[in-house]
This record gives sequence, structure tokens and C-alpha cells, in this order.
Amino acid sequence: MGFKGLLASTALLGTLALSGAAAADPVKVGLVSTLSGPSAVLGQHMRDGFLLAVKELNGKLGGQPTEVVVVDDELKPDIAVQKVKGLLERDKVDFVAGVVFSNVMGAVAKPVTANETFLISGNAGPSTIAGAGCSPFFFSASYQNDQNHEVLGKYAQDKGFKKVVLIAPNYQAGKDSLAGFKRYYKGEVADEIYTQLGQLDFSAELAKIAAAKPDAVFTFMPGGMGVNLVKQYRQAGLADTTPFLSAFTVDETTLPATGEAALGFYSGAAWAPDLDTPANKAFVAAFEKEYGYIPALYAAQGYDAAKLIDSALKATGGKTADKAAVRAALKKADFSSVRGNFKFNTNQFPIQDFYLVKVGKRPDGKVETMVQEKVFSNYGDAYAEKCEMK
Amino acid sequence: MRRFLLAFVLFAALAAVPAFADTAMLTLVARAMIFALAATSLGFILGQGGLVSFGHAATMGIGAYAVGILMEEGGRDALVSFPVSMAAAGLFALVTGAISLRTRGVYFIMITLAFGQMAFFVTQSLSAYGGDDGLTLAARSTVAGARWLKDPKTFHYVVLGLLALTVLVSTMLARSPFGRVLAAGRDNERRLRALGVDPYAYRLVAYVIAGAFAGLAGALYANLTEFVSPAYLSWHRSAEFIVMVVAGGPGSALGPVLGALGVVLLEDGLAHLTEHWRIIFGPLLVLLVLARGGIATLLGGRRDG
Amino acid sequence: MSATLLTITGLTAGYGGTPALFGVDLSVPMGGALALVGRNGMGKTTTLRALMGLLPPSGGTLTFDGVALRGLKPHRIARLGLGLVPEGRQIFPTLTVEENLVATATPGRSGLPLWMLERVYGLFPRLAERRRNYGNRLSGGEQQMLAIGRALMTNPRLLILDEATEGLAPLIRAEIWAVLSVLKGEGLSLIVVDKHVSALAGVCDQVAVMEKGRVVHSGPAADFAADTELVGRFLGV
Amino acid sequence: MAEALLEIAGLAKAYGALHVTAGVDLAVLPGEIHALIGPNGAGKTTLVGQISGEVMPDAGTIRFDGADITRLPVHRRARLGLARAFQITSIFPRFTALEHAALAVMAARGRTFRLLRPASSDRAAREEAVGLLEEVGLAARAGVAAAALSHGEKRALELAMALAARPRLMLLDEPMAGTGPAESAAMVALLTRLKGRCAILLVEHDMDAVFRLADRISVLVNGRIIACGTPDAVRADAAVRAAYLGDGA
Amino acid sequence: MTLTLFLVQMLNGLQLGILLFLVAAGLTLVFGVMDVINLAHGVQYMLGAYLMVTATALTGSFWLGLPLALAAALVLGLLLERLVIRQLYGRDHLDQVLATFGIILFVSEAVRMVWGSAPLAIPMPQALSGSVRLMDGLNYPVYRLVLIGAGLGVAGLLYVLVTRTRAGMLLRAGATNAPMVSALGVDINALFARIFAFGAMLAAFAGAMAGPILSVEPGMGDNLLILAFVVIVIGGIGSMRGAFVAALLVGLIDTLGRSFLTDILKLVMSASAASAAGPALASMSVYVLMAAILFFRPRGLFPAPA
Repeated sequence: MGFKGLLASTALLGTLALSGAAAADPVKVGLVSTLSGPSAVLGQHMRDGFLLAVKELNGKLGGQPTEVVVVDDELKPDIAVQKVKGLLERDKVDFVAGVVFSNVMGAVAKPVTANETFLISGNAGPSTIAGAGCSPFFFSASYQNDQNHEVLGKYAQDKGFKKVVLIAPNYQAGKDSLAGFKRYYKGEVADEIYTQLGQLDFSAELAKIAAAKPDAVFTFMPGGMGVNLVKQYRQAGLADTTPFLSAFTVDETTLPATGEAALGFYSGAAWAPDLDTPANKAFVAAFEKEYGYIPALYAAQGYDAAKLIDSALKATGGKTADKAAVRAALKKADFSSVRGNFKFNTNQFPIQDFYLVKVGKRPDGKVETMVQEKVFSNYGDAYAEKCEMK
Repeated sequence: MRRFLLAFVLFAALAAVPAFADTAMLTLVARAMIFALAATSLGFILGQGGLVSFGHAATMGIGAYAVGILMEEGGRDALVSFPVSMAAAGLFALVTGAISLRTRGVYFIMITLAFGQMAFFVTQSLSAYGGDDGLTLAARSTVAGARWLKDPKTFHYVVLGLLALTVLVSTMLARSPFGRVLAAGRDNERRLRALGVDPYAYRLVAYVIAGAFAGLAGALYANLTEFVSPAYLSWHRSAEFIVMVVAGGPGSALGPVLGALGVVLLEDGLAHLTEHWRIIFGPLLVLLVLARGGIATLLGGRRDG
Repeated sequence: MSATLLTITGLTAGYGGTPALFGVDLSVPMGGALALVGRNGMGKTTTLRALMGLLPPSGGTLTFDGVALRGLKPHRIARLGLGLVPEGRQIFPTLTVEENLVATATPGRSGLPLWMLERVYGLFPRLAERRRNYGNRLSGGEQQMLAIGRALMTNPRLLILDEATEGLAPLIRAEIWAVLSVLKGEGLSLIVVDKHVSALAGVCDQVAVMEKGRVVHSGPAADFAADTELVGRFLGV
Repeated sequence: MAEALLEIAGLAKAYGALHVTAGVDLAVLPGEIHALIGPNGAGKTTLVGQISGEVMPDAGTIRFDGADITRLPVHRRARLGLARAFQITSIFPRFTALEHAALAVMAARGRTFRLLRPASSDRAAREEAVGLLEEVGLAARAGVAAAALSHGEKRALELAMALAARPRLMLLDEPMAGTGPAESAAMVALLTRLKGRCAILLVEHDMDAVFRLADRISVLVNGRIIACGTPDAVRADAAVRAAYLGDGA
Repeated sequence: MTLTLFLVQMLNGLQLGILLFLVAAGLTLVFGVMDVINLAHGVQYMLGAYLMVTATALTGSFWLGLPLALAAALVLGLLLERLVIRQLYGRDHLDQVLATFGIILFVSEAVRMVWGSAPLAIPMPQALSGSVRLMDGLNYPVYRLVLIGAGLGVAGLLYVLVTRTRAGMLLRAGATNAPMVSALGVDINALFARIFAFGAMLAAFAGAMAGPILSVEPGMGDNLLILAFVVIVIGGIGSMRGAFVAALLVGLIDTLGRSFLTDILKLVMSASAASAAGPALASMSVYVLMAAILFFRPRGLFPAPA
């Protein structure tokens, strides 16, 4: 037996033993977010929003000392499952919160809810979980994926646009997005363009749009792709002729990069930094003070997710063992959401208001999305009736 | 002999893991072992045949999708789905290998990447099976109707057993006349041809075998995560496999195993230390190269030596 | 010929731990020409590689015009004024004839007449005819001329030729020997590795015979060439 | 020359303006040792490459045992009985001489497509390999790693590997290059012993060995055969003397 | 599908091809001449863009920022060569893959720590912010035309450099026989260091020039690196001419595939099937192209001379 071989083997065992060490007592929340790779900025907003709420509550949720274990899902579903299992088995968390992307949610929802641990979504709201796949342990502090797209579809329909071009990345969320738009828009769809995920340059697509001469363009182009599309749309001169309707494309994660190129572009959301509620004013001010940048949707939802957990634990007196009690308390949604109107539907997704927002300039010169008009009031999603929970 | 003892100690250590590990730890180790299985199959063609496949994740992903799609269509049993996974991945390797093996060196690396990317985009467009969002498995596969794989410890031992089998097969292949021809083609193809042997068929068979075992790794991985996703086929994953194999030392049967275990466990350990773990892990890889040779070369000789 | 240009004493070197040279002693006077002979595999090329720094010596001293060569990188050694015409010619195949000549050319500091393109073309008119041809499209003789011209363009004080006439047609061989005589006449020092003893004796003053990594005989080249018994012992079958 | 084993007609190969072989005609009779000599750069290496199949000719034909093999790949020619010995052996530097020979035997007998049985368990191949090593005088060195063999021993091992195919024609490319006088003599003795077992096309610089071994000699200069005949005839040929033996080397 | 649209799309393809060429040129220099597989070339592209962000912010000018960013990239390239790459000459390709993969991880993470993970922007230079009307409703930014021009300029410069200058001769000579070059008195290590740094600067130039039209974000070099490898492999490793032709080919195939493949498929299959298959096929068109080319020409379009 070589000495080095022995050394390697014991070192391996040592690693295993060390990382297998057990943990302590207080309320534990696992926060799953995307913190590396090109989309990390979304996860950063969500994490910062969540942690801000915990900080404002003096590090306590429901009056209990709280430990937040932040994990990076790397936007890889298998890595996410791995890390979530760590949260459940090793850290023995009472709640899992967060999750930016639907494909990650698709992978982690089952292990979390099957473990009878509450999963509070800070963003992703796939239709399966809103519908037939709903779970008593799943709560959404955000929205159902289709809703923001429906806002734009409704707006385009109301506004009387006769002909639109739709453009989205060629993946499930992109297809769902266009389907959501078309649920309310009944005019002519001149072209549906699917682009490659992660595409950098849209000149070819912009040329097609210009050739089609639509009344408006609707797009779902998250992250850096959206930044590129917005800038190039402006550069191609289309911004002056054709309204740009979008979801998850122009928001406070991308506006620092697009800057004034996005001025006048539309989006649909349940929240904007200038939304006029007392809770929101306080939140945005505190967030900007703490982190030095303007919060996006994801930050607001992360913030609300923490507040939701806080409200439920207050109701149970800080106890987490009685799952039925916690669930009942969560369902009440007894907290003041930065979004104002907020209550849970039967599928435990929110019923809330949705707005058309438009990129504008603040008095201090920074750009942000601003509420333009309310498109839906007390709006629930289309999948709730497929959910068998009552 | 020394290598045999090293293998014994390594597998004994892995066999002892369930005695003290929690489920999360078991999941981590199972993932490491499944990657080790895939890395071993890549290590075989890379070390023995000099064939650097940059599309290995695709064969593994196809194996995973075979399990996922079968389950969606009602085929739950591992006795059916695992062989189908291996066959599907092997078939993919056969078709793409037959074309790729016309090229050499970096051209081979890139053409295998091309086929890997094609498979990736195909899975991404499989709308019926979740497309880019991936496909959640209803449950883990049954074995002859029994729900063995559901238990993390049983699953651990199944993976461990299949990993041991893979290492054994790879070692036997390396020592067989077949393996020698493969290695001869790697070191001196001209001389081999003059002996009357065209290495093409040998390479293709090796490529298919490696693909089939990667498919097996994929089948296991689908069961571990109870989820399949196009991300399993991405070129990033293929690059990770190459890193594991090269870090561990492609020349020996245990090198890729050590490389995979080392990379997965180290990544996990560093990630617990800091969110910016890559800033440590990157230079470690550079140092590993500068310090010459992989872990296994430090520990013992090369397989064909 | 009093001053010594190159002195090698006790040179040892080897490949991968296997020694190939066991204490080689050589010297070339200023303006002198040394013939280095011996059978295949006796260490002639290895000696030249060690001299040029292409193979790090494991022991001994090498002094060129008062500068110790050991530990210097090949390009530093070459810049001191050592011009190599390597075994197998090693023409750059993707460069044209003219580019081969120009690419590594250095202006002369040797005190000897300056080598420029025109002068090389004057020496080897065949090269001028083929100046636009790529290196891998030349015949063996042309390649050999190019290799010599390329080394001359670095304006060396010592020209080292390793098997520069091997495998060439007799006429071309004769042309190369004639060129070497001219070069020597101009005061250029030479080390010539070759098998053609009588031709060597026409150009070189001294001879050193290598056997199994050592110099086993040295003396005036003409005397050696005339001694058939010696030639037979060291070079014959 | 109807009964020639190897028959080459009008073989040519050019790289750009450089005509390496320019219409080579050559015939090797069964069982003879046929030496091919010529100065470096005369085109010997290219010709050997063309015969073995590594270099495809621009024009001309190669017939082996009556069959046209001009376009056959290397391994197919090897299977027909055209074996080639290289200048340097060691497919695996750490494999022993015996293992090298055994691989050659297994390759020749088509027993290499065995996936899971250790190569060392093929008894028949092993015995045959031992016999081959005895034949070339390497029996005592069977267990030595190929990299540790002396230069001459490596050449002998090359011969053993070539013989494993039971060839009808062996292409020997400079077997004496870089060997000492004793090793040279041993190689000459070995080749003398092999005489008659198969035809040998011997490419060699060592004139002494060539004139001692060869039944016939062909002289290649500037891509053409300028003379072909018995050693005495070639020695007496004026053109050969002028072109090749000129300088009294 | 009008002729105008087709021509506009050709122009778009040309522009993508030019961008690819700028990245691939450095890669093929380093690979072809030094025989080093440098996976870190993609992060050098990214670094160029980030350096440009800082340089334009510091100087307040695109034109002052560009040379500053390029100089910084050059220095970082020299540093990287001295610290790591120099140790990799003559090593196994896989060692190079492993080490440069480590560099990718390090640089990407360092960039994220320094500049944050949010996408950033480089303001477009005022003088080039205009546009040309190419077809009804579509303006083509002058900047993109300048980018095409700059790329063609660099290609021309490289051509002259490689074929006409002594540095280019040494580069070609070093690619085939480095020891001989050094035995003729040229410091081959210094030559290699300069080539590497120059390659790094070319990549940085591509990143800096792409900044005003693309977002500057972590990981922006990953996919481009793979495409650049596709380009040099299609072109034939070490061939600058091959890299140029292949870059334009890849740019055109990719752009035309994205633009017209779905419409073409609609001619032969149902609209829904076409819109499902079209984008997927368009995404893989570049890879299909590479596989096809390597099938018929296993060493690329312009294989290096033997």
C-alpha cells in the first residue's frame, strides 16, 4: 500500500465527514437563487430583497432568530437539486424560498414539497405547479408565468393594434410567453420569431420586423439578451416607429445597461419602483440606501417572500412543527405587500393587480420603469381551476 | 499491486459512506460517483485511444432522456429503461463516431462538439418532453417492479456497484488485445497499419462502448435528480468531464474516478466557503497542471506502462 | 592562426539521462576550419547541438571569443556569431526562398564582409532563380544552398555545417565544397561535419575524429586523409 | 518477368515542381534480396512509402503477386503479405519485446478483436512470439522493455514483428543505419539466414552490407532507376559510379 | 422575402462574421504558431469589453478609451503569458485545456467581483451614432458599418503582417520549426510572448468594439469562444486565410438560417411544424456546417501545408 494512496483515501473520508457535520436550532430558511453566470443579476436582486426584509426585522422572522442559508443554483437544474437536498437534509431548513428560473423550479419543487417543507417562490411560477401539479406546500410570492405576458396582450388588444410581431427565445418559457400574449390579443400576428437562447445579435430579426411593418412588437427577452435587443432596436430606428411591448425585458436589472435606449419602452408587471403604496416607498428607499441600486421586480418579490414567512410565523408564535397551522397562516397572506393588493388564490398563487409600465427618467436622472395604467385588477391566473386544492 | 490496493481502499471508503452520511451527503457522493462513471468511460477512449471527445455529455444526456421519456410513456422499470439508455447512447455514439473518427486531434474534438451541440438543440426543442424546462420524473425507476432505488442507501450501493463494474470493464478492455491495438493506434498509428490493422473499427467500437457507459451514467443521473434537462447535454458539462479526466490522469483506470470525485467534492467544499469559489478553484487547476501530471500519475504508473 | 575562437573542454551531455558525450575537447582558431568526422551515432550532431544550446550540456566548458556559452539560450549563442547549417537542412517550408534568407538575418558585427541578399544570390545563383518558391518545393541541393545562405545571412564568425553534402549529386557537392573554400579564404571560421575525407582535407586545417562520445584522434586534416589505415579504422566498415 | 512478386511500373510522385519519383520501374522476384540504393534525396523514402501504401502515386501501377495494389490502403497490403520493418520500434515503450512480438502475431492472425480477455492469456500467440524472438536472436531479451533495448536489438525486434505476418515480401528501410560494426555484422548474418524465406526489398546506405547480401541491386537517382542488376554488374556500371560512388566514399 | 431583405441579412451575416474573425484570428495565431490551445481566449474578449467600459468611463471618450483598453489588454496578455502560458509550450494539449480552463474560471469570477454581475454598457461614440436607411423602416447604424470596416481593416493588416513583414515570416517559421528559429539567433520566447499578447489584444479589440452594440456581461465570451473554435477548425488550423473565410461563412450561415430557415420549411411542412423545427435547425446550422465540412475535408478548408 502506497503511503500517498492511503493519504488520498483518508483525505477523501475526511472531506465527507467534515461536510456532513450537523447544524444548530433557530428558524432556518434556504434561499435558492441564481448567483453565477450571465443571469446572476436577477438572483442578486432577489437575494438582496429577501435579506433586506430579514435585516429590517432585526434578523428575525416571526420574532424568532433566523438563519438564512443562501445557495447558488448556478442555473443548472441538477446542481439546484443537489443543493436543495443539502438544505433539506443537512441544514434541515423550515422554508425554502427564492428560485428565479422555471427550469430550476421544475427540478426542485418536487423534492422540497415531497419533503413537506414549504417552498415560497420568489419568482418562478410555472403553469404545472399553478395547475394540476399544485401542492399545499408551494406558495408563490410572485405571479404565474403567463400573467405578465397577458398584460401586454390585453393592452395590445385594447389599444387596437392590428398587426404585431412576436419575438422570444426558442425555449419553453419563450413559447409560453407568446401563448400568454395571444390569450388576450386577437389581432393579426404577422410573424412569430424564435431566437436562440443566449443570442447576442438581433440584426437579422430586426430586419425581419422592419420588413413586416407591424403596429407593435411584443417580446420576452430576459437578461443580457434583452439588453442587446433593446439597444439594437433603438439603433435600428424601430423605437421611433413601432411600440416595444415586453415582459421581463426592460426592468431594473437591465436598465443600467440599456440606459436611455429603453426610454418609452413598455413592460407589464405587478410592481414597479414608483408604485404608490406606503410599504413600497419605504422598501425602495431602504433598498437603494442599503445596496446603492434601484430594486427590480425580483427584489420586491424576494422582499415580500420574507415578509410572508414572517407573517405566518407570527401567527404560529414562531412554531414550525405544525405544518397545517403554518400553511393556514401562510394562506392568509397577512402582511403588507409592497404591491398593495395581495391575496392567495386556491392554488396558492397571488391574486393581485397588474400594470402597464413604461421606462421613464426619474428626477435624479436615473431610468426606471413607471406605472402607466392598471390593466388587470385582482387578477388570478388561468390555471387555478385545474388545481384540486380548495 | 499498489494500484489494486488503492482501488480497494477507495471503493471501501465509498462503501462506508452510508454508515455516517446524511441523505444530502449521499446525494452529493452519488453525483460524484455518477460523474466518475461517465468520466471513466471518457477516460477509456481518451487515455487508451487518444480520442478526446468534446461531446461526452451528450451521450450521457441521451441516456438520461431515454429514462425520462420512457417513464413519461409508462416504462418505469430500470431493467428495461437502463438497457434502452445504454443502447440509445451507444447508437448515437455509433452514428456520430463513424463520421467523427475520420478526423484527428483537434478536428476530432470539434466535430464531437458539433454532434453534442446538435443533440443539445434537439432536446431543447422536445416540447412534448418539457423542452428547455426539462422533464420531471414521476418517481425513480423500479427494479423488477420493486422500488429499491427510492432508498438513498440502496441507490448509493447500486451506483457504487455500477461504478466498480465500469472501472473493471475499462481495466479489462485496456489489457485485452483490443485495448492494446487501441493504444498502439494512439502511440504509433503508422506502425499499427503496417502490421495489417486498421484502427478505425477498434476506435469505433471503443467509442460506442464509452457512449453506452455514459448512457448508463445518464440513466443513473436521471434517477438521482428525478429530472432531466437539456443542460445535461451542454458543452460546459462535456468540458467538465474532460477536466475531470485530465485532472485525475487519463492514463490509468482510477485516474478519472479520482478526478471526478476530487472535482465534485472540492467544488462543493469550496462553494461552502465562499460564493466566489471559482477564484480559488481556477488557480488550483492551473497549479495542478504546472505541478505536472494528474493525481493518479503522482500516485502510480500509467495503465499501459 | 594564434588566437582561439572556440574552445570546448570536457563537454558532457545526454538525452533523458542517457549520456551521449563523455568529455569532448575541441578548439577552432580564429579563421580556422575544423573537420569533425566519425561514424553515424558517435556524437557529432550531439556535440553541435550542445554547442548551440539546443541541448543543455551536463558538464564541461564552452568558450566562444572569451564568452562562456553554457547556460545561454540558443538565440544568445547564435547572436554571438555562430551560424548553424543543421543536419537535414531544416528549411522553413512555408516561407519562400527569399523569406527564408531574410527572416532571421542579422546585420554583421563580425568584421568580415557583410552578407546581404545580393551576395548570397551571387554565391548561389540557383537560389536567385527560385526566390519566390516555397521552401518545401526545392530540390535537395537547392535546400542545402538555402540552408547555407540562411546561416550566412546571420553574418556569423563561425559557420557550422552538419552533413551539408549528404545525399547530393556530385556536381552540387563540388559546388558546395568550392563555396566553403571561398568562405574560408575570406576569413570565416568553419566546423564541417562530413564523410568525404578528401574533400574535407581540401577545406579544413584540422580534423577531430569522434567515437562513442569522445574525440579519439585529432591532427592536421591533410595527414589524416592521407593515412588510409586511420581512415579505415575510424570511418570504414 | 512474369513471375515477379512485386512489379512496379512508371511510378511517379511530385510535390509541386519537385519530382520525387519520376517513372520508377522495378521488379522483385520471389525469394530474392533486392537492394535499393541511391543518394539521400534520390526518392527512396517516397518510393518505400508508395510501395507500402502511405504515399499515393500520381501515376504508375504497383502489382503484388499479380494483383493491382496501387490504391490499396496500408493495412490491406500488409494482410496480403507485404510486411514493413521501420527504423525505430516501440509502439509502447514500456511493453516488453515479447509483448511487441505477441501483438504482431495477434494482429497477423486476426486475433485482436477480443475485448475482455487479457492479451497475455493468448498462449498460442505467445509461443509463436517466443519463436520469432529466437529467430532474430532476441530470446534472451524477451522480458526487457522495448525502450531499454539497444539500437541493434530494436532493429531485430522490428524484423521479428515484420516476420510475424509470415510475409512474402519484406520492406526493410535502412536496417543498418546507426548501428555499430558488430551490430551491423549481426544484422547481415540474420538477413543471410532469412534468405529464401521471403523476398526482401532492402533500402540501405551501407554499401558493404548491400554488396554482401543482395542478389540484385537497383540504383535510384533523381527519382529514376538508372541501373539494375547483379552486384558485380552494378559496381561496373559507369553511370552508377559517376552518380553515386563518385567521391570514393 | 424580398431581395432587399436578403441583402440586408447578408450584411448582417457579414458583420457577425467579421466579429467572429477578430476573435478567431488571435486564437488561430496562438494555436497555429505556438501550438497552444488557449480556452482563455474567450475571457480575453470579455476582458476587452470590461476594460473598455472602465476606460471610456475614465476618459469620457470612446476614442481615448479604446487605445487605453487595448494597452491594458496587451499588458494583461503579456502577464498571463509570463505567469502561465509560457509553462505550457510543448505540453500535452490536454494540459493546456485544463490550465486555460482554470484561467477562465478565475478571470470570469474576478470580473464579476470587480464589475458586478449586472450587464453593463459602453456608450456609442457620438460621431458614429447616426444610421443609414437601408430599407423601409429599418436603419442600419453607422457604427455597425464602421465595425465591418474596422474588421476588414484588421484582416488586411493581418494579411500584410503575416505575408509581408519580417515578424510575419518569423511567425510562420516559428510555427513549423521553433528550435531552428532560435538557433538562428531569434529569441523565440519573446516572439511567442508578443504573439500571445497580440492575440489577446485582438480579442480585446473585438470585445471593445462589440460593447456599444452588445451588452457587456460575465460569460459573454463563452459561446463566442466555441464559435471561434468552430471557425478556426472549419478554416483549417493555423490558416489566417481559412479563419477569415470560415468566419464569414459561419456568420452568413447563422444569420441566413435564423432569418429564412423557418420560412423555407413552411414551404414543405405545416406552419406549426416549421416554427418548431426551424429555430432548432437554425441554432445547429453552424454545427451541421462544421460536421459536413470536416466529413469531406477532415483538416478544414485550408489545411496547413505538410
